[in-house]
Amino acid sequence: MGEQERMVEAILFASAQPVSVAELNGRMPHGCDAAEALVHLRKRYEGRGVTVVKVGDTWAIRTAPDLGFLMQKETVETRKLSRAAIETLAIIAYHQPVTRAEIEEIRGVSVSRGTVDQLLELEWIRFGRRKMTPGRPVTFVVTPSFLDHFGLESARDLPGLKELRAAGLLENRPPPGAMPKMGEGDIDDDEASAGQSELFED
Amino acid sequence: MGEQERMVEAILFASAQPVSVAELNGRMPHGCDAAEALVHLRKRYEGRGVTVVKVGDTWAIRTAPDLGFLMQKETVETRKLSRAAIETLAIIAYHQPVTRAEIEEIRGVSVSRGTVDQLLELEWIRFGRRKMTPGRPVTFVVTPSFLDHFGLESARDLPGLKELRAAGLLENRPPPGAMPKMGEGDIDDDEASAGQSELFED
Amino acid sequence: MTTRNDTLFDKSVEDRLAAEALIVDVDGFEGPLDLLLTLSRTQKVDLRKISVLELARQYLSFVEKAKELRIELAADYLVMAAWLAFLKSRLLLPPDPTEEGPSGEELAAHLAFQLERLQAMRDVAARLMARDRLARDFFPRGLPERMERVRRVTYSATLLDLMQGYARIRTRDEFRPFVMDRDKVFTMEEALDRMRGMIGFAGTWIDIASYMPDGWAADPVKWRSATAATFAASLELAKEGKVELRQSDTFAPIELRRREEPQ
Repeated sequence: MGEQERMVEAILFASAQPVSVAELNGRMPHGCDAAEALVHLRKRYEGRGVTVVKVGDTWAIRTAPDLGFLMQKETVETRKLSRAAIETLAIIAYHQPVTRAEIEEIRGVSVSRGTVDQLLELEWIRFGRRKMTPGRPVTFVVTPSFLDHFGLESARDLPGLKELRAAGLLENRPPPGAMPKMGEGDIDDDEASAGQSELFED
Repeated sequence: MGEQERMVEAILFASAQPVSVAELNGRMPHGCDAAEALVHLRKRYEGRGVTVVKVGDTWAIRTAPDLGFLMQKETVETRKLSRAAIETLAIIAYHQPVTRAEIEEIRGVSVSRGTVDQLLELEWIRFGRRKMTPGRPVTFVVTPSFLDHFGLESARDLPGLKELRAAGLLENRPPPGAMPKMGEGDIDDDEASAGQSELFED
Repeated sequence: MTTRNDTLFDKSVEDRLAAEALIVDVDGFEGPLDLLLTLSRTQKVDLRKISVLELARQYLSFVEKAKELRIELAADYLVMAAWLAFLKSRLLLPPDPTEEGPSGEELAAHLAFQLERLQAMRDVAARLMARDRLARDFFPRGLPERMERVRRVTYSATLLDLMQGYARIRTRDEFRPFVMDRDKVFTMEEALDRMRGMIGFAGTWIDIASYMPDGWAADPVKWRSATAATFAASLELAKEGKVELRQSDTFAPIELRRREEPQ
């Protein structure tokens, strides 16, 4: 390997910026021909892990394009689905095919575009047929991959409200009767528990 | 040129820091053998403008030292080290793992906090294991950064190490009887040399 | 020994200057060992063959001269001087077999070892610093490529999450916002309103219990609240100067009468 090629190689390697031929010549001893050395160097790096590339009027050493994957590190992060997304998904699963307006009516709040997009992206919901109502709104339905993920044969297998309650899934809300009351200390025990059990009845 | 050699080449070129074989293997596709590719790559870069160097357990590409004159622009002005810092560094490198008391015994003066701090800040030394002597004093050892900075493959390649050892100058010779205490010389000989050989061996 | 003495007394001008420079330059020496090493170099011999006796003599004369020049010497210089004086005596006197401890030769050998080791460390330190160094003689990659972190996020939700979410929505109507239950509370304002309309007729003493709202006496909770409110309202009216209050005895009924407007 020629001495001039070595020099160009070292400069291109160590420089923080791509280097022009003029600068190469300026840094190399008098009488050197950086342009020629570059031609040789470029050829030497052909097909290698790194290549000598021209960037505008300047030169640099870069990773070979096909090895870009080595410079990436994939990290997988698992996040819990947001409450809004879960509720939206649940409504679609229980009420499909359902329009956005219907989802909003059931949830009592508007459904953000991001939430629907996220569920679409996860491929847990898809667009269903348009409703035959004025404006012909689009509907949403759950997908086979939704059923797959949640281990369901069909959306009809989702437990109903009564079953949810029987399974104790509704117990963790604060019953209204448990609110602190003025003069609570005076209420005798029987009365309090009577009021409570009433609330827990179907 | 083998595909694995290309990959190692690309990764080493892309990093300013030395890269371990484990990391190379981790970044390359499953089943690759970075260690073998490194052997070939190192040979390929012999006599070139940049070379493949071993730094402790890691590998890096560095410009050839004889081309340093081309790099005025890249040269980083390092703070001049004091005589005390230089001597302390040398003592740590040649006697590691070494306690502060041992350094003081060798230099005949107390080691100022600033000197050790400066070397720690440069990341040329770090704390090693505590010595199994009374008080369990901390020890100092040199770091991979130290090796990288001084172009050493390992601490075994320190200049003059063999001669010093042959001359018995790296021994921890306890002072006979009542020497004035310039630091404490009461280190267990076996322990000290055992610790040392451990660091200097493969 | 004699030859060394001779060299010491036949010192050239240059050596003499150097010796004086040593004295003035105490601060420049990093401790007694450093000074000893410098002195031993002036003997221009291999450190392993150094005459410790001669070295001790030079050191002691240095300390003496420093004293004459009233140069402040650090304590460790003086400790070293004392120790060297002791060493010198041991080296000069024939060994006393009854005396314990290391011989003068052993002590001298160790000092020579210390000096040689310090010199060796200085030599290798210089060699180390003279090596090709990173970012000065050889260089790392100037344009390192960052490892790109590609983050892939997967979302997880369980059937339980889904069902709980649905249950939450469907049972929302059963919830009601938190409000104070006030139906069993009779406020002082209510009592005041009620009483203001009635005191105009209270020309004679009347038990304030008769001002209690209708229908509040049956429920003990309501009764307690209404009593408290009525009593507080009575006090308020008394404060305003609208009524007078009296109580004949502890726990006796509290009576109220309209106060005549001051003439």
